[in-house]
Amino acid sequence: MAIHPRARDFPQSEFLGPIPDESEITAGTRIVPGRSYGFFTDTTRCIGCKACESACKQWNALPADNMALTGDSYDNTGALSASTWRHVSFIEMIGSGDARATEMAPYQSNWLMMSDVCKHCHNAPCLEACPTGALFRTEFDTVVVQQDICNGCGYCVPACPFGVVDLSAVDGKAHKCTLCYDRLKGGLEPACAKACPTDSIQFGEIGDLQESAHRRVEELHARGVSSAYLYGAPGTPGATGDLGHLNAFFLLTQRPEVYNLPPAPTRASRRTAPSLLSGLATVAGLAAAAMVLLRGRA
Amino acid sequence: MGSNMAENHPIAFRHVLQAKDHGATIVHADPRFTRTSAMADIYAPVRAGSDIAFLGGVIRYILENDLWFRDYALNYTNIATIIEAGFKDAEADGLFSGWNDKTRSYKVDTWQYEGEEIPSSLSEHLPSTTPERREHAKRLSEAPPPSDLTLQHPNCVYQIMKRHYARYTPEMVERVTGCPRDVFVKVCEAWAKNSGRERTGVVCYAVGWTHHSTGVQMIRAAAIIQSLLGNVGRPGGGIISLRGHSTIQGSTDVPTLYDMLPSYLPQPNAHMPHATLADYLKAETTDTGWWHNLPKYMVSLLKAWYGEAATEANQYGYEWVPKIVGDHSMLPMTVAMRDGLIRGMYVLGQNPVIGGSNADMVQRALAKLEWLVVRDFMESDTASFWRNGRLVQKGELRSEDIGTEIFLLPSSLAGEKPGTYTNTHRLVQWHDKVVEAPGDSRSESWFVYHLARRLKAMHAESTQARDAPIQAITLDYHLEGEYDDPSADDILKEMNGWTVADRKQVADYKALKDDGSTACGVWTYSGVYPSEDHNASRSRVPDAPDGPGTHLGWAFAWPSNRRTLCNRASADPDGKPWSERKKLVWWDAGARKWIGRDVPDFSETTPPDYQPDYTKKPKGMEALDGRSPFIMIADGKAAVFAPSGLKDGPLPTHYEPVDSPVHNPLYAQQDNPVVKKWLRPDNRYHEIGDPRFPHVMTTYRVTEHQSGGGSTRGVPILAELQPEQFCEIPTELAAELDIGNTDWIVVSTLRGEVESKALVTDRLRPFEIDGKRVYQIGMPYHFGWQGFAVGDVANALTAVVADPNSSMHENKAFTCALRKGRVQPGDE
Amino acid sequence: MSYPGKIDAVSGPLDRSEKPRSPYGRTGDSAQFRRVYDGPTYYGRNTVKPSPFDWKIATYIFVGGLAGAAEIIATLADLDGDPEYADTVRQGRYLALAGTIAGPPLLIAGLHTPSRWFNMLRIFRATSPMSIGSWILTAFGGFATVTAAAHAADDAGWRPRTRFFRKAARLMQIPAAIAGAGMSVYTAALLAATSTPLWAAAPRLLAARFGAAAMAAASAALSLGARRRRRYAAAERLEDFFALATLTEALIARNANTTFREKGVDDALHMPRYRAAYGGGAELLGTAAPLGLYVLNRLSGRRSERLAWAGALAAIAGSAILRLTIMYAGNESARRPESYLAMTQPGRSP
Amino acid sequence: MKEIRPGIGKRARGFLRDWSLPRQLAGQSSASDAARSTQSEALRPRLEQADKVGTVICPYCAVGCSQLLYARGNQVIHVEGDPRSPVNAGTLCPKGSATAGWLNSPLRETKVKYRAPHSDHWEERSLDWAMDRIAYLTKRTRDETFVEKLPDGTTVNHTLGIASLGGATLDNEENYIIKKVFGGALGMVWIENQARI
Repeated sequence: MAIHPRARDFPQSEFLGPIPDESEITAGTRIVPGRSYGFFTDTTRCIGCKACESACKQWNALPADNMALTGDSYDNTGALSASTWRHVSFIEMIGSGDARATEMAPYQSNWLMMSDVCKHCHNAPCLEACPTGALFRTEFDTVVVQQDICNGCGYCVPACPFGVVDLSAVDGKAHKCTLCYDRLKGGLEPACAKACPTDSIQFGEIGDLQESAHRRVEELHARGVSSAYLYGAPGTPGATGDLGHLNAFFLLTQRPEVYNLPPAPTRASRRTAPSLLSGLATVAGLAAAAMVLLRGRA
Repeated sequence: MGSNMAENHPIAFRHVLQAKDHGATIVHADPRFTRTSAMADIYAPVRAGSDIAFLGGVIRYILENDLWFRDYALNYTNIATIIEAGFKDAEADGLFSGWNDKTRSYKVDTWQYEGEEIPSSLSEHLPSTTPERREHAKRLSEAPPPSDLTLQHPNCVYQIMKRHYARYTPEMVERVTGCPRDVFVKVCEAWAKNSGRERTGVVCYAVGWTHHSTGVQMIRAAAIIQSLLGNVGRPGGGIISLRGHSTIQGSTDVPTLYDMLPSYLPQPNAHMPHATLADYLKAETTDTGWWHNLPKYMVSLLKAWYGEAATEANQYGYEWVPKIVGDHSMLPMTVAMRDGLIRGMYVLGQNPVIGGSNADMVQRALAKLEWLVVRDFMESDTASFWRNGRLVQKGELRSEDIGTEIFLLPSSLAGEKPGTYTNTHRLVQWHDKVVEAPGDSRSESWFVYHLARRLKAMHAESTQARDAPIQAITLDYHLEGEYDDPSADDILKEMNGWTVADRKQVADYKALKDDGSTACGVWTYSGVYPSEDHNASRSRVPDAPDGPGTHLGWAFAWPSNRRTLCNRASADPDGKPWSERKKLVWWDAGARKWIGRDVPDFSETTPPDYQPDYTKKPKGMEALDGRSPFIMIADGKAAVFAPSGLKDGPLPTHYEPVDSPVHNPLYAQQDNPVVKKWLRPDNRYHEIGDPRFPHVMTTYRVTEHQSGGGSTRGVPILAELQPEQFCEIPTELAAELDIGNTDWIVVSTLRGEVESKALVTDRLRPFEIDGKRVYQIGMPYHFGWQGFAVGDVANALTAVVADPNSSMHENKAFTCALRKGRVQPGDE
Repeated sequence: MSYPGKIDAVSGPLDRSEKPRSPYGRTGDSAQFRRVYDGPTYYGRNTVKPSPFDWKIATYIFVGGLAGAAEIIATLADLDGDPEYADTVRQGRYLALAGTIAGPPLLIAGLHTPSRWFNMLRIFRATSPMSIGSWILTAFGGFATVTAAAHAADDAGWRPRTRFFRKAARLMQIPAAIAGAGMSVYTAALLAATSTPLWAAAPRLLAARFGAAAMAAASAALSLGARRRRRYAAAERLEDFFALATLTEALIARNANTTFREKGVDDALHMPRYRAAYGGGAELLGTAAPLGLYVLNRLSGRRSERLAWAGALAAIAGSAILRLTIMYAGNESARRPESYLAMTQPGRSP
Repeated sequence: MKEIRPGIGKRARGFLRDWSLPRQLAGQSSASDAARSTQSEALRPRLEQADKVGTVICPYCAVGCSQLLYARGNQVIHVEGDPRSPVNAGTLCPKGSATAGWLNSPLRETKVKYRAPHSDHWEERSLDWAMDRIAYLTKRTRDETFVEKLPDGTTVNHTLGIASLGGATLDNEENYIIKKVFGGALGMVWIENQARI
């Protein structure tokens, strides 16, 4: 693997601070406010090493929160939570008895692993639900909970169509992946994507990522992995129900439910107006009826 | 094969995936379907311990179908060489000629080249592993190896190999390994295809091969295949040993090992003709090949150690170097401790009560010590065995009965001390000191240095001969910082070597002399600190994307910053690259020297058509022709047939693990005939197919933890990723025993009993071995009682038993019993 | 929506019937019905997270709805002008006031960082029913308080100018009633605009139902108030309306149940505890019983005081139980991946 | 961490400073700009607080990934992949990613612990005392067990009474000095490390 030529500009062993615009070396992209950034998680490259989980917790100083064997394959994390912002799911599909798979598709097959994360939806239901403005869209087109604002109302939790946001029992605030907002501000690639040994998690400008993701799908199809498809890119499963595209999107080889992803999630806020209006209409109707029924004899 | 690379070396696997992107085929042969298997194009399930049967099958497939790379193998290996007429192959009995049933060892005369004696390339450079020699035999400096390039001679290596592996048919492979024959053949096809001028293939192995009583021969088998296919010394080729600890390669090169002095010089041995330095040099110096330089390295080492006290008159202090009297490796060390021979012990960043075989015996052994010094960053399982260890918890040991005086000294970690690691690719990489270690934490260098200073002071007045080496040993290092740390730069400089007269750093090992005028601690590392202010291990310049890709500016690879060993083989016999695509090093006819993208691994100016003039009795490199890339081997050729150096045969032969569920389907000989066993009441082995122990167990690591586990079990965010001990059990076996997922189970052997939760999985499968259904189960060995992620000690199940060549234990394949439930007090 | 290429259908290890220990579905579920979604799940783990809302928010929904609807009815009664409604107007306005006083503490107690409650007023987000609601509550609280205060001042005989306070109350009750309408339904929108299956499956019906239930409960409460003050004519008219509102609620509930079933989100409602609360509490006690009692009362010719009380109290209790059940069963539905995955099948999404 | 509850005045001022409504009315988007808080405005990666950054090599497996260690004062604030390394190009596995967690492990020992024979507890001792005691024990055991010649007269100059285990997790320089002093000076032959396990 070629190293970015700019790496040669830093031959020293000791530094005084981070390498400027390090993400250009690690992710091939210079981070500029005003542009859209996200993750492309290619499950076919995932080896389930959980470097993303570890790097995320280490960077974001998140505590360990589950010290027990689940028995669910190698997944001892279970789900995304207030203190787990990357979660690798493991799905064993090798079959049993004589049905054990013998065909090994190129790249990941028969034991699926996927690093799940906040999707940073284009129309983010959590953000739209947040009544305080704690959840907001940053200058990098990512969705972040501002910890100095959040009052723990918890409404973003059920709003999320992917079960990502969670309230912390420790500090009473909502937490989720920030796409390393602080790192982006310093020109650094998000911790998980930087750590990912096999580039299963790729960070970049969303347009570039979508383009390379489509190329990857075509390449996999050409190699015989006809089941590969994108989840969360425009016009694909996941990018449904007015959510727009997902800034963190995925390449999958099995139906979304296998990875615990909804095939056609929706933007929660699109139910606000119909609900409110039909409720008001009912009340108005009943009020009109009341005017009649309550008419006094005076 | 023999490696779960994606799990245990994820970043190395990064490069595998990149190769995949460029069209490589990934094959994973393993008893378990692992995270590596999930990424493979072909997954070949093999029963643990049956690898030689599998690899032997591959060799047969290559030879029978004539798929080997003829231009390469004929020139660069000893495939055409003729072996002594008396050589008898391992037929049905499974034993080669020279077997002595009484001593249970081989005499290797008949394995030699016809009429010639071949010294071993291993650290004991004697031709035989027994000190006997064939005085009548010629030496390689007197005549070229006898060979038949037509390969018709019945005793040429090619014919011997063909006969030897004839029985390793795909059907036999399936019978022994359990791997379906069609899958096996697919592997053979894929492997053989990646050979020739345009293509190469690489084998990655790890302790899945070394942890066997036949481990060395497993790796040999891979070496034979790679040599036949022309996959050694070429880009994208080779046999990659994926090692397990940060500087485990360094601790082999700079050995804290009993049988070697730095850089593969043999430790003087009381049972070898090593009485004096002259004897030692005579016995160990090979006439031909690079090892002819051995005296320069040995004398320079002694000068580095004993400084001015090392003089020609006192054999440069040679007799102060302790002689070994047998196997002093970790396994017999355990036994010797248990038997009270060893009284004091230093444990330096290791956790033997978790990582050591027969872990209960290790604990009992530690309890017999008079004193024990443990240096670690936390209270490791080893440091706390007397307090809350497995045996104390079980009530089999009581604190008050343990008379060991124990010290736990906190140690500093990477980033808190400067120094180098040598990683798996021989890359010597410097790490900076950035912060001061907390409290009383100190480096190992500090500990040893200050201990030595105290001992020197205590012995300063002594006139006893035995104390002379303590007085003589040099400790000329600058002290740095608040705590008087010996300078790591100074130590590395000593390892690099200098000229004694003016203390000038030597540029590389070619500058070393055998007359006491140079001092050098580690000859292979010479060049890492070639001048006073140039520390090559600290260079941090990668190649540009359009550069050669060998990254010679990144750290230092020993020897001579060479990235690919034996890279003369990357050029054809005439010195031209095999192909444009696989170009690395080549002969520049104009400049009359070897050049290329890597540092050439050959005599710089020896042309490809060079032939030794045997009338002059050439020595060293002059005795090797221009087509001998394997310069560390006496004849310069890859030894597909190993005439010397191995205790268990010149060709890899399948023997069953010591604990095996079946009789060896290939030979009458069941297990390795020269295997090292320590049969005693606390270290019993299982009978063949013992019905009490029907299952095959393998131990392993997972991504989330490191070895004995302290460094990960003590880190909360890693501990939670694999929080408890578990045992992987195939679904079919679980159903038979009514074991549900996460139920408690007990695994037992004659060594011990271990409980854990069950992880019922389809990724493990039943094998049909020689007509018998055999279940493979597995358990990681990381867990112990200290830290955040705790669990029972898998190594309580394993036995002290070892490979005869390397003294490596056999923890990857043994038999066991399995039942539902938990360990009851008073069991066993 | 389709997935290109070959996707393993529900087979092999995904099939629960063949592999009882399969990690892909929860076992031991006693549900007797056929699930709409029978495909793979991830070890039975939830796909979305349940809300952290509990009885405090559910009670607020009930109280807020009651207050809002009470304000509406009081306003209508006031506008009608029949002096028979004097007590009803006062009670309605005070009930609304009581609701605005009880509501915020319930809401603040429901926050997990209650010291920052004021951030609810930091921003206005039209996409967030909770933000909308915060402002509605603020507005309603303001108008209802002023209305009630003016009413109290008028009752106390404070008359700086000609019936100033009465006029002020009359004026302020209009925006208060409009906000009251918001109060009675926004909470349904708040639940509907989530990914919780039971809440999101029928957004329109949920709000209509909450609105009707609020109107029913408020009219029931005010009818009781009228009866206590022996305003029988007012009480009977309120009871007529209360019956209509309850009937409306019952019809909406029927539709909602059908939708729940069709969308496959009603697993939770089949759990014994929620079946009892929902069927027995919200439906039977909240709608069937009051309607039955009302009809009985009407058929009996002369309305029985006891039956009227019983019916009204049943409706109020049922209305509260409805909110609690929807709250908790909703949270439970979020824990059930089958419910959410059923709801998010292509073409089924709300 | 101790939470200090701000006073009402401070909270009110904070609310006004972060109040989005005016900004929203001025036309900023309620989803993004108007909602941005003071903290978000000032946010920077903590790597920028480092006053010393060094290149280190991952202490776990043998792949030799290069890392940058960021420290402020004597405190390790983070360790992450070195983007320059041809080995890992900035990436790290889960263990490597948690290197800072190892250095800062809550289980780290910083004082010498001593357990007397047959004792049931640790005692804290000074490093100097421990070193003196270890030197004494080393000398005593060596003196008691040193063999100069075997019965057959072969010079061996070794002791079988002391063993040393470990090295694969240490530095080359440390291994060198261990082998040199333990082997070359003390005559120990039981010197082993993880390379054989």
